[in-house]
Amino acid sequence: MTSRTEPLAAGGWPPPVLDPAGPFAESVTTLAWVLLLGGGAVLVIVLAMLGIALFGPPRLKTRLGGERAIWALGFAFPAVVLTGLLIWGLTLTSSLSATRVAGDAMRVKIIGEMWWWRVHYQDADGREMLRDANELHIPVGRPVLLELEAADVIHSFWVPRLGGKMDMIPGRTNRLLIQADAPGIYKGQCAEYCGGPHALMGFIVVAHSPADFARWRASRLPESAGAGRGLALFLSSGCAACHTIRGTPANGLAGPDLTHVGSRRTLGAGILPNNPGTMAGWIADSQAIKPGNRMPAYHQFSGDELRAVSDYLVTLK
Amino acid sequence: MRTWAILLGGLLVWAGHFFALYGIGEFAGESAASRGAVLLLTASGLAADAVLAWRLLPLSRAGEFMRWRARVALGGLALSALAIVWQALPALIG
Amino acid sequence: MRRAGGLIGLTSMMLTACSPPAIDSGTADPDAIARGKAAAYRLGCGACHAMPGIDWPQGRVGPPLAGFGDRALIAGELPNRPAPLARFVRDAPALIPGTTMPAIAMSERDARDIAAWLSSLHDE
Amino acid sequence: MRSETGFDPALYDRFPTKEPRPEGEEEELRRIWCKPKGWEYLTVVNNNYVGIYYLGTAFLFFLMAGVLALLMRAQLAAPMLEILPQATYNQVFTMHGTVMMFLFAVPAVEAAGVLLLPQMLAARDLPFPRLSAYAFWAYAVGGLCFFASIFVGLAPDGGWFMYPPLTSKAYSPGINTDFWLLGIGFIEISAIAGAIEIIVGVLRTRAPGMSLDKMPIFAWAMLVFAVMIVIAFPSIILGTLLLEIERAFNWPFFDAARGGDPLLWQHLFWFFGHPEVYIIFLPAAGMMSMIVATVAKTELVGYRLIVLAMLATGFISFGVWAHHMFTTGMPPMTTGFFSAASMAVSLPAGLQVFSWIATLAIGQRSFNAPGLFVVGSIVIFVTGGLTGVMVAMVPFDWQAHDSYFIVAHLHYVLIGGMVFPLFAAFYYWMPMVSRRALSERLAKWVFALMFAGMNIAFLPMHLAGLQGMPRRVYTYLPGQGFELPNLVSTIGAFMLGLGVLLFLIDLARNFRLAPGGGNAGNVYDGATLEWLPSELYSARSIPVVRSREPLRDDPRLAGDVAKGRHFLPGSATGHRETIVTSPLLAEPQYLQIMPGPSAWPFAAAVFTAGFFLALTVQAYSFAWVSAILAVVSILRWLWETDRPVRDEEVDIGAGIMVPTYVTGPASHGWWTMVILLVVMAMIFIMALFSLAFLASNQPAFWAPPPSMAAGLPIYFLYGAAFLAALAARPLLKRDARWPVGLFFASAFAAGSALWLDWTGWSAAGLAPQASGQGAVIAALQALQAFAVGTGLLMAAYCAARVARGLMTQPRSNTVDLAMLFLCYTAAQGLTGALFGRAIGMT
Repeated sequence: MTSRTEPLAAGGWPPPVLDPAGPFAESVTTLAWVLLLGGGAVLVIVLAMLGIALFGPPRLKTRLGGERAIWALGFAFPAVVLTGLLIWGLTLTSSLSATRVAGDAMRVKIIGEMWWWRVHYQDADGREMLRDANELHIPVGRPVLLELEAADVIHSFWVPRLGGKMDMIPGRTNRLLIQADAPGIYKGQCAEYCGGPHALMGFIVVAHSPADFARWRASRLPESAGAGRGLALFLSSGCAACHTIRGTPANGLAGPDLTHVGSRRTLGAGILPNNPGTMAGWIADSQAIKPGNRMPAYHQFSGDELRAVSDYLVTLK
Repeated sequence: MRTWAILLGGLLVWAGHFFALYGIGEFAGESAASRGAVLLLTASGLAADAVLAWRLLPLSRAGEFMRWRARVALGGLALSALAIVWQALPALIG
Repeated sequence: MRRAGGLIGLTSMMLTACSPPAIDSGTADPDAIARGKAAAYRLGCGACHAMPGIDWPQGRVGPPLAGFGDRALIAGELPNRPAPLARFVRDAPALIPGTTMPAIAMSERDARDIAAWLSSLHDE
Repeated sequence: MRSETGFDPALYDRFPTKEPRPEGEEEELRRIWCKPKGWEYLTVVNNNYVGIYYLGTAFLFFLMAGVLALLMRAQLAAPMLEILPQATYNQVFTMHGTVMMFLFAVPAVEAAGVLLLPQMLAARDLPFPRLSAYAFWAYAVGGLCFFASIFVGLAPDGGWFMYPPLTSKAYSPGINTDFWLLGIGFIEISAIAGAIEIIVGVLRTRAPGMSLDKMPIFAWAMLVFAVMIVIAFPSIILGTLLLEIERAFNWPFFDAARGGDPLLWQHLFWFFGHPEVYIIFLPAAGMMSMIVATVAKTELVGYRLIVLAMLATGFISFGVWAHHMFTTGMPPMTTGFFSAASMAVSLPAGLQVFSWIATLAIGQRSFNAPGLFVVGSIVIFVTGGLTGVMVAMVPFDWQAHDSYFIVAHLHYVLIGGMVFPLFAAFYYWMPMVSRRALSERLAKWVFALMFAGMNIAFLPMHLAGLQGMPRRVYTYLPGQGFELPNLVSTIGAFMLGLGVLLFLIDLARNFRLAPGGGNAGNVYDGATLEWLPSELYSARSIPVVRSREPLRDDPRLAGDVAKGRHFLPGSATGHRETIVTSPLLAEPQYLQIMPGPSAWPFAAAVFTAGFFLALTVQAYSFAWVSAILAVVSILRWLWETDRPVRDEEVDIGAGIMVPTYVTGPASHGWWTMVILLVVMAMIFIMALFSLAFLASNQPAFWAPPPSMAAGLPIYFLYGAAFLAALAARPLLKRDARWPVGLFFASAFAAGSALWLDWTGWSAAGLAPQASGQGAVIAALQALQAFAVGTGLLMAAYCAARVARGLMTQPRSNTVDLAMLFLCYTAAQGLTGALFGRAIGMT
């Protein structure tokens, strides 16, 4: 199992788009390399032509300075290259298109919200099995069909190492296939500007080996609501108006489901590590961390109460 | 008007082809029938380009301006034919 | 477990309280300081504390930590020395019951590194 | 084709004339085209002034949007900085994009057209000088007020693309979004006004003999540019109208929960938005083609191919809009069509680039200021074009879309394709409008800083995009590897800014306004007509054009022109005037008498801007007063035009006689009305598309429309409206009084048809707030109501002119134009009534 804090220290090298972790991203990466290197080569050719036009020997200059050269270099050459690229691009588009793939893919519905993500795992018939937020768990080596929707404005789902992005548009369900071939944590980010703290709307995908995934699934089925002072404070302070903790009276729907919040790796939609300290900081003043998010700062807790609530929440595994 | 029709002939054929294809994609969706329609439209677009080119070809016929007009038009027909073929590819490959 | 850790912490604090400063921040291992800063960032201490050299987050729940090495006391109660500091950052409630700062799971080495880093923070 | 209009080209051989010119002729020209004094600078309409104002204002917006860019780069220099708070940053990036695209790029090239075209075509002025003045003032007043919104925190913050639902009332309740929607409103009006002016100017006011194949390439570029505006802008006009109506009156065009669709906006926006890029690029490419030939001291290689490339770009750029929507879940075949068209549009660009390279190859190498910017532009633009091909590949776009890779791509395209050419143009044409040229020595520094800064700023953004950095983010978290590329980008951006600052210093030191007379002259040895010696009336006489580069091919031409040995050496009628020529071969057809300075275009512009701004801040009574005053000002300005003329035929030089007044399809007024109707038709067509789009995407919300048969009285009334308007024209020819009543009859018939249509829909249970279908149907009716209302106003205007005896001519252009408009109104209404019933018919 990878370290729980890894997603916040990814480092950015190699660039995730060029460092695929699954077959869907990988075929695009191949294309990206060809395009980047081929584009670079064409740029060099054009610059060489420009150089010849300016500094070259008169013989070459004359050959460059006529309509025949313009047709050859400006039309025929790109026409040949682009025909090849277009055929490749169309073939790839078709093979990656989630509208045509069904099979044994695992199905998850993800709903974009300002500025976090609802995650609803579904069984093969599309029935909802369990709810989570801001974190997607998948088994390695198996395609996952994401059904992407939006609750408010347009968002866009993007995990560069697992596949391209797909918009989440109110009134529509878009489909995207992702797959990870190695266990690990893959960082994602909302790619469509959605107002306010759009910049801080991240999330993570956690890929497990099949056995680990089964274990994770099993751990999710019993609802470990816990009890005690933390829960009492949670219920009496208005948290329950927006958040659900199944097995307790807390059933608010505006914010993320917290039934298993303690097991999440991040807080605030993929931006903070999750531990009692960051949980307390988030509850007391999330606006200092993610300005503009929909959760108000809870200044009314005493230190002791704040600790009780955050200690309680991180036990919700 | 005639001059503009000649100058823009190929490009007008392109435009007709493209927007017909978009209309099929947007309003009829993907099916064997719409793929067939795309290919049919492509064949007629290419035929139209060929006819237009055929009518322009004796270049030396007339004065300076008309020769210029015909040569621009022929370039437009070449571009149009290539773009039309490209636009048919999604129906073959997609 | 937690209570036991707290007791050990208290005992060691009493022991060190009488002796001269064990480690002066100036002599602390620069690697430890760097590791401490990274650990503090990795653990998200910024969710509550503004920390020098860490752009984000800059939480406003707890006190800012700039110049921490110059302060006499930790949380106004404990002598500001690396050893008790290391214990405090790991399990604050055990040392100061009723504090807002929760216990945070981290390795002992992380705790020592963070303490070293905090002790190295001086006002300009 | 020997002759287009029956004009005998052998008559051209009479020029240059040999006889001495009469005394005082030049003085009279100078008196007619005199310099403004004091407050008259607000009422000038001469392109030499309006063009400079226009270009200066556009450049001011470039500087202000550039400052916004530097603020953003400062904020992004390191992770999680708070130089610009989140809300401010979101306004700043929205304004940067909006101002650069709408207030800088389009107006700047349009301004260049206004400034350069009359000189290049050797016309005295553009055909509608007052329209140019109106377009400029509406833009300047409205644009500056719009920009000011950022200083009070009311600037729009939904991105320059303004996607609903983020910009709908629910998620953007403030007036910030309204500032955008209405602020863009008058810029659209201004752009369309300018485009109409440019189309008619290029096609009808060229110097005699300047057939299409001898036209300067810049004029070709501006022609294609203006036609593209006429086709593309209606889409955004309709889009902004619908979104503003949704916000103000809750009609759910874009609300998926009520049968609207957010994607409809994206189609409407990008159908404008992508051609927009080429709208900006083509005029700049036209400048490049002009400059590159002069710099290389040779003729332009591949003139014909460049004309072809521009025409092709004009077409194919309308087939690429959905490549901004590859990630919206369109089916693969449809994305394939757009991918193919996106590839196709790169071919004309290739032709142009290699034409420039070919020209440089056969010419002489010279790295003067325009030469440097030309070469720099080619390098940058090619780079942007190559990344453009990459993102045209659908699977790659799924990764690159909305990431910093796109930010890099679009800045390479726009800076290489527009900003650098514009700077080349500044250096190149400055001697035409200033008494001193700009400094060549400083230019090297300006270029070096701008070129290096540009690349340092934008090259690393490709990497940031591949690292996963999304666009439009006010900050980013540390530890993702974004720090270094962003810091480098910020440094580059400030270098670029420094280069522009240096340019400003040079401008302040050397720019001395000299419209007409006393300019620095033909510094770079240009071969086209704008380098003729010129005054406020442009060239003294209008030369016969026999080649593409007349000044190079006929070294004596400049002298002959200055001595008045060509067409129209003085004023034939004692008014401002220019020769109207035929569209293909530019044979002289008639003499157009032009309106002079007037305060009314200025007043109309101020009230137009006032109307939109008052609507934005919800000062409704002030808005309506402004609207009425704007209409009154426009009518007042028109009232002075279309007057009977003293001389029916005049000598325009060498004994060639032309009429001074022409009606019907040959007149420039007729052309203008037809173009305006194309604009209206495009708006209406986009509305019809909206209806079909919603029907196809939201069928669950579709109510059965009223039956086709029930619409029979409507069709009949519209038919009657059409015929009444059509009949008025020949009848007015016989009796200049009562048939004007037919215009009223036409408008009333159309109005009754509209009322019947609307009652039919209401009876079918359709309400505008209830569903997307109801909203679009109501919007179609509103568009039709606007046309009917305008038609009624035109009828009343004609009646007023009849009453005042201003239609003494057997036929009058005013009558023609009213006839055209009312016929169009009837046709539009009929189309709408049929289409609305056909969509969703069971």
